[in-house]
Amino acid sequence: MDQAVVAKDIKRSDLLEMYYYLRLTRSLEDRITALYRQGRIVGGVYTSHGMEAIAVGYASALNPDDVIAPFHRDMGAFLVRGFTPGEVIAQYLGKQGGPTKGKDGNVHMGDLKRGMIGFVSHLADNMPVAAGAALAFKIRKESRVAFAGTGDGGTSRGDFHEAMNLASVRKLPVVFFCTNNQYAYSTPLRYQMAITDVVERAKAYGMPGEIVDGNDVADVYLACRRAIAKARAGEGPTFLEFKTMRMHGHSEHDAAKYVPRELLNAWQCKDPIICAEQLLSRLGYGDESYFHEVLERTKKEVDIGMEFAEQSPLPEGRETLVGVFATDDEVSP
Amino acid sequence: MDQAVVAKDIKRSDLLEMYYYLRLTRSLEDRITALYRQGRIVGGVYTSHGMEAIAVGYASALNPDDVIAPFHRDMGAFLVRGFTPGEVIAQYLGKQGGPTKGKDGNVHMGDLKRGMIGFVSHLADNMPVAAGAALAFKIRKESRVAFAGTGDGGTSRGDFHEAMNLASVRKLPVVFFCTNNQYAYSTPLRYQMAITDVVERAKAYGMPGEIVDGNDVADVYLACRRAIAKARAGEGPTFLEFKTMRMHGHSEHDAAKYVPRELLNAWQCKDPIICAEQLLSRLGYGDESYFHEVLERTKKEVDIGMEFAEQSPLPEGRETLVGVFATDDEVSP
Amino acid sequence: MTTATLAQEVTYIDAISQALDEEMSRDERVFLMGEDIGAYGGAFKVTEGFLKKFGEWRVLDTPLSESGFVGAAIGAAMMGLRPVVEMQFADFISCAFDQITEVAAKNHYRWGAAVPLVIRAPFGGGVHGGPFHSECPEGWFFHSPGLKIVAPSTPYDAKGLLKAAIRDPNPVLYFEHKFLYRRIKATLPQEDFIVPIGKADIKRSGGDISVITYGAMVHLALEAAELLSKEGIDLEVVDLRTLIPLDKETIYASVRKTSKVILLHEDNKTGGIGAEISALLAEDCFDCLDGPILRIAPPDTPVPFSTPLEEFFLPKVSDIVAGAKKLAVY
Amino acid sequence: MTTATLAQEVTYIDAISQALDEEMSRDERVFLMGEDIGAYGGAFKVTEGFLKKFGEWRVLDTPLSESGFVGAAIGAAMMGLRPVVEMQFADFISCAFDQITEVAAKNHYRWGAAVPLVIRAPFGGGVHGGPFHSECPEGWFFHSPGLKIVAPSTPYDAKGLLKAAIRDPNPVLYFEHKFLYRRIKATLPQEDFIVPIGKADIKRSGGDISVITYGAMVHLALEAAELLSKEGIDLEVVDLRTLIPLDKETIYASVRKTSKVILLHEDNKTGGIGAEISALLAEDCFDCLDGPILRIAPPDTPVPFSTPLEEFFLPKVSDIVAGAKKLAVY
Ligand SMILES: Cc1ncc(C[n+]2csc(CCOP(=O)(O)OP(=O)(O)O)c2C)c(N)n1
Ligand SMILES: Cc1ncc(C[n+]2csc(CCOP(=O)(O)OP(=O)(O)O)c2C)c(N)n1
Ligand SMILES: [Mg+2]
Ligand SMILES: [Mg+2]
Repeated sequence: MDQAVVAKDIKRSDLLEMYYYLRLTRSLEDRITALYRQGRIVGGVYTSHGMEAIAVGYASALNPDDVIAPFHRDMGAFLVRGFTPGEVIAQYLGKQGGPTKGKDGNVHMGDLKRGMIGFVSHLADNMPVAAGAALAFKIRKESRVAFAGTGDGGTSRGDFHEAMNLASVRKLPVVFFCTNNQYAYSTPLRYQMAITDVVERAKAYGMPGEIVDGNDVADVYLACRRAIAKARAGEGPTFLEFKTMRMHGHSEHDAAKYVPRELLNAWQCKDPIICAEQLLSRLGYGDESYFHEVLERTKKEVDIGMEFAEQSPLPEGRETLVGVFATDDEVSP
Repeated sequence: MDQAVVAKDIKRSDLLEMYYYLRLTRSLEDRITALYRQGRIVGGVYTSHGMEAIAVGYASALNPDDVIAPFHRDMGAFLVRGFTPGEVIAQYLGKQGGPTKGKDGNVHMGDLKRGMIGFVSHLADNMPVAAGAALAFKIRKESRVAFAGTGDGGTSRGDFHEAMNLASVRKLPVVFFCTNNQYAYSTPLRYQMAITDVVERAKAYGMPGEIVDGNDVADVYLACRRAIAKARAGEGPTFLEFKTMRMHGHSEHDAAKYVPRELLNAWQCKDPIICAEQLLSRLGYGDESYFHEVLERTKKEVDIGMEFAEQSPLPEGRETLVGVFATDDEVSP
Repeated sequence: MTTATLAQEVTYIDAISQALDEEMSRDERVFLMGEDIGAYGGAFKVTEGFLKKFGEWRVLDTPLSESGFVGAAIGAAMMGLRPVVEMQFADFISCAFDQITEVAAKNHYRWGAAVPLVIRAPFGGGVHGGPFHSECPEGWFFHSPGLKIVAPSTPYDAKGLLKAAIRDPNPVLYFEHKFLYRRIKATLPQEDFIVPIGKADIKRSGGDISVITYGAMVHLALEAAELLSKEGIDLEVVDLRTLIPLDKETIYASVRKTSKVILLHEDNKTGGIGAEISALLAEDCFDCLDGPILRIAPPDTPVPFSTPLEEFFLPKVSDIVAGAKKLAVY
Repeated sequence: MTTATLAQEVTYIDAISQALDEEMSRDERVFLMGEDIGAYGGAFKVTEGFLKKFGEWRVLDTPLSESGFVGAAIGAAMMGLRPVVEMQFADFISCAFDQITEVAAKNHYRWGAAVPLVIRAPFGGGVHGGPFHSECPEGWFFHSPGLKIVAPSTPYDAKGLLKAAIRDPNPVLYFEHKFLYRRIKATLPQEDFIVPIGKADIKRSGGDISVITYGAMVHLALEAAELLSKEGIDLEVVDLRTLIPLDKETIYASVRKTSKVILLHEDNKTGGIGAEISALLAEDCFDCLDGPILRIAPPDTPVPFSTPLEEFFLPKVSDIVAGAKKLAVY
């Protein structure tokens, strides 16, 4: 991203905060990966490694009362929205201290109070849901926006289509995105769709679309800010394609031998944290020692989180029976 | 359609045959509508009135061993494929002589031996099915094509998306179409999609698309022939948008007050039978007396069909229990 | 129009319209979504006039995409609105199955988000609709914890249950029987009322055999009861009204009284709610049963189109009479 | 590799791979579709090496679109091929629900088109998968006439039933329990064999109580039977193997012998196959029942993630022991 543009359009403090969240995401997910390798996390671990800029960027571009239906690699969005590393690790460990209190695992967490819609495994299912949140804003004439997305694979599902179409017909205040990381599990893009830019999909809905460098947090942030502003102004939805690369396996059990090494190498130097540090250096907002300090700080926060999670008790078995139905007082105002 | 092109590209006998099928469709559906008004047909009657050129045109462009998954207004395709007026009326009356022997009603009939896949109410459900038929042809290296479509409304469904995408990724020998008749039941196009040409939808799949004058049987026929030839040559699927207008209500019970009269009037003079007659006259292939003769002939055929259907018995109640499962000998070779 | 509740007879379908109208007038969070519900007033005209009265943002015509608009309703519900979605026919609910079972049903359990959503589904046969316009899809949903399921048989219950469904903080599937739409009438109370979800209703009290049923079959059971009363067999007709959660108390009380049970439904026999109730009785009321538990339900086939087939398919008064006589001598 | 059937012990998952391999070698109409089944060999590696052996047109990686590829499989089946579709997890079958219930299940009844299709669905809990990777969705499908449903518990049945499913002219849902994948082994016959669809199997013969079950629960029942035999209670373990069509003959014969029944499944209690079997027994075997029909099944909740919750959720050997003791003294 052109540094002059960044200097003009992004507040220094905002950019530094984004850098912090990139680091926090990485530190937290590295810890989660380590826990997985130790056999302490059961079930799948899907990380955003190498793609952290997307969730950090878009979540930073939103207002606090906007609503996010995150994709399964959007840890950064949870952190920006105030989920603590402790909560997150507790979630992965199935502890009571996690947002779902052990009912669900890993990134399947949500909290309406913090504007986070819980992820549903069935990919793209939350896209119509986000359109509906936006519909509620429109009906109530609120100045709020919904933000939701899926992967390149997820765009092949019918719910993607139905959500895009519905949102566009009613000009709903929603921004949709696709994290195009070249693979869906082992399936390369060419077996997923007969186009090379996912953004082409937006044309079917008369929806404006934009390709964004998903590894550049500043680019993500600015593109999101534009799309969000449009949505808030009543100009309808936008579709953003974040180009990036999945640097780990599909989940941490997957060695991803099906990904050519050269491809990974090529993307390695585009690591979003490195990119962000280069940008901050060029802008004179930070230097090596500052970066180191942030790294240490986030590691420390993860350590504290780890302690919290360790101390958090496992739920009692009979908690299983609780919560199938909601009570009147639990409905959103 | 330019008459020189027609003269060059369409055999006279083929064009005359298409005219005959247009007439037969109209005569048959007029009779069915009359039966409905008399209360003799229970359930919905969805006609192709004013849209006959589409099914007649595409069915005529296909080879006999190609497979059709018709849309719910494609009576002409059944006729071209050899369904007799008698069978069709028997179907509408729930008689044993109908292709489903009373198990299902109206246009919900099919017969694999004649390459007709039975329509499923759930719109667009048969689009992936047709893609799968095409996949079978591709796997077996057969020189066959599948042809399938839905309405403007039907294109909003997820199955439309999943079928288009799958077919395009695997370059399957299938041609998809949309009969864009401006309305889905009472819902006008602008509440269905934020685009004015349904063909835009094809871009999402990197699939070539074409707008076709759905009221001009020659245009339909030639466009289909091109798309079918491409598919047969291994060049993958095409999407055809047939522009037309639903001239009756959604079904015969619907007075369609929500459609502006002027719109209907404007389309009235584009009636596909009138257009075909004009074309035939210009080409010197037919004149008023010929047209009259064909009209009378088709009416006669419908009369004969009516007699057949009247004489066909209703199924016995206990036939209900027959046919839930297939037996080994019923599987396609 | 909020005073549509005049003390005059209303049909079952009117009762549904009234409930929607009154709830929309009472609570501005309530809004409607579905195909052709706006200018057209819905395939069955339930929402005729609503567009004019409530405007296009509370009576939303949607694209033809059941999964999309059910998903959207879930999202709006989570934001605090009270969407009521119309399936044009219950049969098309299969297209929204994933959103209903995986998103709506599980959100609260998984992460605490209430989804106060109603899905209206005109269901059932007897209208010559054939396999795709006659289905009873309720059986698919018993099995998805997190959903409530109701199916009224009278105008009173239709109105009261729909209001209760709209006020419920959970996803409620509301199965309205389209055969009953214009065939039954009743005078409804002028004042606001609900029929609580989870409460069955004894539509006819009797001492010999409990016929447990719901929807259009309630009326068949009542007819059969009249016929049988002349032969000295006294049926109790239990109208479930709510399928999930089942009112075990009322069911068990009835069975304890009569000791004999017929489970009657229009849904296919295998895996219908009759199976579940039979199993509950065999578990919890075994000692008070004086005979086999009969199920009267259609065979395991799609709903056929042709009249003689559909007649064969649907349970008949004579089936109930025959079943009751068999049980009576047990 | 067609001779993968060496007389050595194979796991349940190997048995599945063998069945696919042998059927694909035997019949060139058989082909596979699913997500990541090609180069990757499938999420559980069932089709490892298949791409190389059979080529990319018989081992088709699909886009992420369950409805689309199930629909496509239906179309290919109608053209005379024998598609075997893999759901990456059974849970995602909800996305293809409409195609399965409205298209595959009804085509033959409606207009006579056979749909010889197999859908493999790795299902069940005990693997810490949480609500979306542990589901038992079979209960949704009992209720859709036109489908067959099988769920093997052993390598022998896994192989034999998959072969039978592939050769069947109808849509068959094949639920393979992922907890069993690598946990149980058996030596299989060298020669080609099938396990007929529609035949239950007495996995342990006993005189006191019939435990009717399927899938992973079979092994729990057998464990419980060992424990109880020491206390003089003799369980008969009936492995359904096929859920639709049910083998009433074998079930009834067992119940006539023992007069006491436990229905055991991992699927949610309400609306599970246990309900249906209980209802059948209460209808057809009422006179030979000597006690209530017990159901042992998880509560009506999604499958929770955290270990203590999932343990609480799943049926345990001790539940069976307790149930059997209760029934024994009845
Ligand atoms: C409907 C559905 N089918 C299958 C899966 C299993 N699955 C989980 S993630 C995944 C790949 C997703 O690819 P993509 O959308 O590109 O996201 P990525 O993981 O690459 O970030 C698959 C197939 C699923 N979650 N949902
Ligand atoms: C999934 C689904 N939802 C709803 C319906 C009810 N329905 C039948 S036809 C129709 C309108 C179809 O519009 P379009 O696709 O444009 O075809 P047209 O009837 O205009 O030719 C609707 C809503 C259906 N058949 N399938
Ligand atoms: Mg991806
Ligand atoms: Mg239309």
